[in-house]
Amino acid sequence: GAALATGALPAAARAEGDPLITEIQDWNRYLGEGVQARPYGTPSQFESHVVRRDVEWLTASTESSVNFTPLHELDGIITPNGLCFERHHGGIAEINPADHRLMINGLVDRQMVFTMEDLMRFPRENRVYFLECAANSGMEWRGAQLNGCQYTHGMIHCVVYTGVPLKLILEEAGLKTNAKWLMPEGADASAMTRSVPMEKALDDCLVAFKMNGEALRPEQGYPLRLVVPGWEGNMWVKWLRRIEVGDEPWHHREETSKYTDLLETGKARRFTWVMDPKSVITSPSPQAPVRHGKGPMVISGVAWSGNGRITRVDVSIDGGRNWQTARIDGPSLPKAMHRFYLDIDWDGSDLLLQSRAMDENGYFQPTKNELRAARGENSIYHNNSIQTWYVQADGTVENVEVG
Amino acid sequence: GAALATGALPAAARAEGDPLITEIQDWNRYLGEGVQARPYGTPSQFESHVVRRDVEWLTASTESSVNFTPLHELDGIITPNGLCFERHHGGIAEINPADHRLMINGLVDRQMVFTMEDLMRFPRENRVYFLECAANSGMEWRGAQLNGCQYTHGMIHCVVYTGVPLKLILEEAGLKTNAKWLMPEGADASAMTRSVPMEKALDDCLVAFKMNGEALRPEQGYPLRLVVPGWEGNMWVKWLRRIEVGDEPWHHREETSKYTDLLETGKARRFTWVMDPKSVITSPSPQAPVRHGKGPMVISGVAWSGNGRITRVDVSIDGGRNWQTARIDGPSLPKAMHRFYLDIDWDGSDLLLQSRAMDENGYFQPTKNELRAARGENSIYHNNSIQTWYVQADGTVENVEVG
Amino acid sequence: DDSGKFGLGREATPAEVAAWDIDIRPDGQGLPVGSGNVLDGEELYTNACAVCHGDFGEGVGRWPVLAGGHDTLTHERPEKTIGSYWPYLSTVYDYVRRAMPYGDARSLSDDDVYAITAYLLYLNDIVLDEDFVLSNENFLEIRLPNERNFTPDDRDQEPFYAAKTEPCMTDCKDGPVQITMRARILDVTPGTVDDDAAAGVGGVD
Amino acid sequence: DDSGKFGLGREATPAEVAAWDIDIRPDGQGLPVGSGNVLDGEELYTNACAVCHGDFGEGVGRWPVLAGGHDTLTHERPEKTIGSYWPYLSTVYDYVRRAMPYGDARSLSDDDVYAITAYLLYLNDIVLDEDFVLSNENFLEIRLPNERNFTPDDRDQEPFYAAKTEPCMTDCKDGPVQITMRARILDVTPGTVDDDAAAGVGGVD
Ligand code: HEC
Ligand code: HEC
Ligand SMILES: [Ca+2]
Ligand SMILES: [Ca+2]
Ligand SMILES: [Ca+2]
Ligand SMILES: [Ca+2]
Ligand SMILES: [Ca+2]
Ligand SMILES: [Ca+2]
Ligand SMILES: [Co+2]
Ligand SMILES: [Co+2]
Repeated sequence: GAALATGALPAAARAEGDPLITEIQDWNRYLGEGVQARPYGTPSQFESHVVRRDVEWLTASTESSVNFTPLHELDGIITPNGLCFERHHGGIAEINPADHRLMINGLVDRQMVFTMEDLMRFPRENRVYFLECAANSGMEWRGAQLNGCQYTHGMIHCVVYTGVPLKLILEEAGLKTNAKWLMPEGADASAMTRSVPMEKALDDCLVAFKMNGEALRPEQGYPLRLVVPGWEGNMWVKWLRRIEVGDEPWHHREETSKYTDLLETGKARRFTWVMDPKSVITSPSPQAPVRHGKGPMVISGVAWSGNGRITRVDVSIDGGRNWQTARIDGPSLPKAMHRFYLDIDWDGSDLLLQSRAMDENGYFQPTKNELRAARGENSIYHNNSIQTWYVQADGTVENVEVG
Repeated sequence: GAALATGALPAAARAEGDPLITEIQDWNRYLGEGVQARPYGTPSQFESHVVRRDVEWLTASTESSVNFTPLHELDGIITPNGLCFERHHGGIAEINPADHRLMINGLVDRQMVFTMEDLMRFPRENRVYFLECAANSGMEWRGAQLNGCQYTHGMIHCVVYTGVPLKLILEEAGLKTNAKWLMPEGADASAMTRSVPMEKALDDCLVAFKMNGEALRPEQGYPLRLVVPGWEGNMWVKWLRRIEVGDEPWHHREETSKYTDLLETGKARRFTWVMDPKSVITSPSPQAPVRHGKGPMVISGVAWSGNGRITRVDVSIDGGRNWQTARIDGPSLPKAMHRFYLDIDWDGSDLLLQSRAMDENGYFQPTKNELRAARGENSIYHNNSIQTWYVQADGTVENVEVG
Repeated sequence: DDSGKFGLGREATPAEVAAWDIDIRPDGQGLPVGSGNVLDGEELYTNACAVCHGDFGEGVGRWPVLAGGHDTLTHERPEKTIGSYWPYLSTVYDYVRRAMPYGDARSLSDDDVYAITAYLLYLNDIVLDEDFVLSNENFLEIRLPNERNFTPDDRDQEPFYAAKTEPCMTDCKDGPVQITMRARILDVTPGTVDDDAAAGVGGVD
Repeated sequence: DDSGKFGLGREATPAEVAAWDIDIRPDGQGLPVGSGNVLDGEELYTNACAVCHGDFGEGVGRWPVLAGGHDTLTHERPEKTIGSYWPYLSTVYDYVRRAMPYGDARSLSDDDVYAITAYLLYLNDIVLDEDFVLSNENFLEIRLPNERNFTPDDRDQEPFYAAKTEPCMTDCKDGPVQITMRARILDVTPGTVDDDAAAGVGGVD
């Protein structure tokens, strides 16, 4: 939130009271702006610090770069569209929906072209899904590096998608019997491609045109994006213009040079699609320090898993020695973000905060060292280990690792 | 959506193909804007028609007026914050959260003042609720008047709220045994007040500070609003600064002069709080005509009830003679919007589209004439009768009434 | 009873409660000590209110009407004013004090509000004496004519709700359905008609 | 098989499919007829690529490195290049054709891409002959050295996932937990450090 006053009154004023109460304020007296001053509304001027932020040193150019969702400023499970992190490989394609086409080619009975209007005539679904970049927390493999969950965990968002089940579109073209893989392709300057196994495509993928009720944002692939629930964000091809059907995967750049997970042995895993269970405490966190003293403290965070629902989140305040099961609040939907809370009475001493998510597959988050023991430090992707925040008595919070 | 091309090719081009495909487009070749060009993102330039709109003749000044959610452009159950309809009585109060206070006074053990920071230390909840103005569809009592569901039904939105259960705040002040009513009050220039019975306050009311994950918007009461699930929107006091606890209702202007329902007899109902089951087809609708010819057509709309969940929505294409049960898609949550679809194969003939919602209380929407028979035409509020859209062969859609 | 469960917030000072506790109830709770008469009210009203609400409370343009409308509640266009519709005088005092004059709320003294309220009673033919003085002492003696016409919410008794039957699904009407009214005839949709031409055909209140 | 269930969309023309069907697979599917040699590739590369990727594929500043890095995959800072890491040559052709040069994608002819690909093989010491000509005919003969080092996803075999036991809740560590590393020591958080000073400490790829 914006800077918050403590409400403690200077002694002299105490008898009379807080002038913000005893004196009539302008907003209580004079008219504010009327309706239609803001046909499409934006946040309060006092929330101007709540923005996506990048880390300039990460990339050579902003057109192939990333910025991060300000998780520490958000609550609940829905990410507002304006704050969904961006990851582009050739900048934001600005496409008039009237000029957009979706082609289905390859191992189909009929190679086809659909306009946006054609797609709006198929039956639709609405689903809440998280989208996490496989490189989220990638900068933390070698140790605590960035002070803020926006930077360590902010390559994630969670919105409601409206779209057509990919299955229906594929069936409209007619799949050949040897159709086993798909290659979605973007219309942007990187012409992004990935290989998707047919089983996933026919299971729960959507060809989406809306997020959180309104049209997709340009940064998120307007007018059309592939939704690949629970799987790494790079596969959710934006500005989707073509889907080729084939019998083998393509092994394209984003599934060889990138998005393969190098192990300590020098071998690398490929096609590591699922995003495993993960969580992070969003408040307190380095960008959301504790501004109040001891007493009631809301510990809050988000958890998610590509395997389905989150069944439990445990929170530790002593660096993982003892755990308490947190309260999951709000809708609990498969492959969606979950919001958890632990309400504590803070005694003012140092805390080592951790959260540990479990999913309906029975998987739970490993510690950082467990993950390193299994994979080394060069994997870049799929770092879903337990994060530690060090809360000091003065309320400052730091990204640390513990033994 | 924005104007959509049909994708039909002129005969000459057919052999070669659509130049939008056969020629390399700029967005496929040159870099677009990079990350951080839009720290807080906004919709595509091609969606600039998707805005709240007002009806100027309704009110004498924009500061005490209303505008309407563009329902016909939205899908799913969540309204984006920038498109939530506005209703102000003294314009938009712009309040720095550091300057905001919540006072609890009256029949409590301790009259208290809370800062925003104090409130952020209480346990929180996240809930999806619709908010409908009791005057929604009020212009239609005497007959079909406005051509567009934005105008006839757009005084509604549905978002996820994050807030503190009002019960916890009241308990913190300590309720006296004769505490039976509450009076929430706004900090804006109208100092809005309503009377709320204690039973509701202790049941499911929230003191909310976030909507759809981010801070409330100024138009929606930033930094604090009362959430009164399923009850008329006017009670959801924005810019909430005080709650007085009493033993009797206040009968203030917004529950006497306004928000009382005048019947044909000259008597008027008061304290008609619950918003009864209601629905509207958002597409096709007058602002969303059918641009394609016969064949597959997605009929879609929203339904909601202050009594709880929507259990069923029936759709008629022949003006209410025959009905088919529509598919409810997306989360079905109590006192939240529900999205429904009926996918038909349009034969190109005229349609008289209607939708009829049922809730878990067993209530369903009356026809316009049933409602008039019970109440007359002067009630202004609580018009939840069945809406008819007349779809003609050319795809135009009109607001009509049927016999 | 020293502090709540969480110990959050602080006690309000008496001056703070006094500053914000401005609401009035029908039983007189909240009425400040003070008074004002019709003639002072007329002057205040003429200066601060008449520009919008009209010299006689008749409303200028689309601004609210405050007086008149007696016996119109069963008419096709009922006029709901303080005199014709409002159940309690306390609401007038409370509302004017908290929200009027529009654009300069909280600018009137308590006595000013008594005087204006007295004048609004006079404009509504509820007091007929120009010398009438309204005060916290005689306030509860004034009853508005429409008070008894407000009833509790009994929507659950309306036939379509009371029935709780399954609605008809098939052949619910005899023969094809006829259109009885079209919005296009009286089209007041923004963008299709001049706003002023449309004024007055309906309203949200 | 005349049309799908909904009858939506239309058949793509051959020209349309040809225009967009530009992808290449490791088995050669999609490779256009054509060829190019190392020397032509060098010229094209020097003009269109070297400004970012360096004369020898070593990468300028933070732009990607394309060559070198042999045997670094087990090092603390592995250098993942076409030669050291990529499994298939088809990926080079496909990616350069669809996305490079960055900022002017789709500007190269098929033969240009063959020539540049040949030159990238040369920069990576995979072909040593300056006169080497790469074409759709010999393309599949070239295998990249790291091809065999890619394995399927077997995360489910990792101990913490394979176990599927309930995690420890109480006294999970002996004695108070010690901090072993602090982000503040190497603080590269935006706003706390100069971006250039931080460059290279980590990355999203
Ligand atoms: C600039 C225009 C303007 C002026 C001046 C003004 N009012 Fe109003 N008045 C309004 C508007 C607009 C409303 C309705 C506000 C809303 O939406 O809640 C209103 C509402 C009222 C109402 C309630 C009407 C009803 O039917 O519910 C009363 C009573 C009232 N005004 C009295 C006064 C008095 C007394 C004054 C002077 C002290 C005054 N007004 C000055 C514009 C004005
Ligand atoms: C203006 C800078 C620039 C120029 C010029 C340029 N590139 Fe690139 N190149 C990039 C960037 C940036 C990326 C990474 C893009 C991304 O995020 O996907 C890249 C990626 C690549 C890759 C993949 C690297 C990897 O490790 O995955 C190859 C291969 C490549 N370029 C080849 C070329 C060739 C060949 C040319 C000339 C025809 C060229 N590039 C011109 C900036 C450039
Ligand atoms: Ca009071
Ligand atoms: Ca008028
Ligand atoms: Ca207008
Ligand atoms: Ca192909
Ligand atoms: Ca470099
Ligand atoms: Ca910077
Ligand atoms: Co992966
Ligand atoms: Co009501």
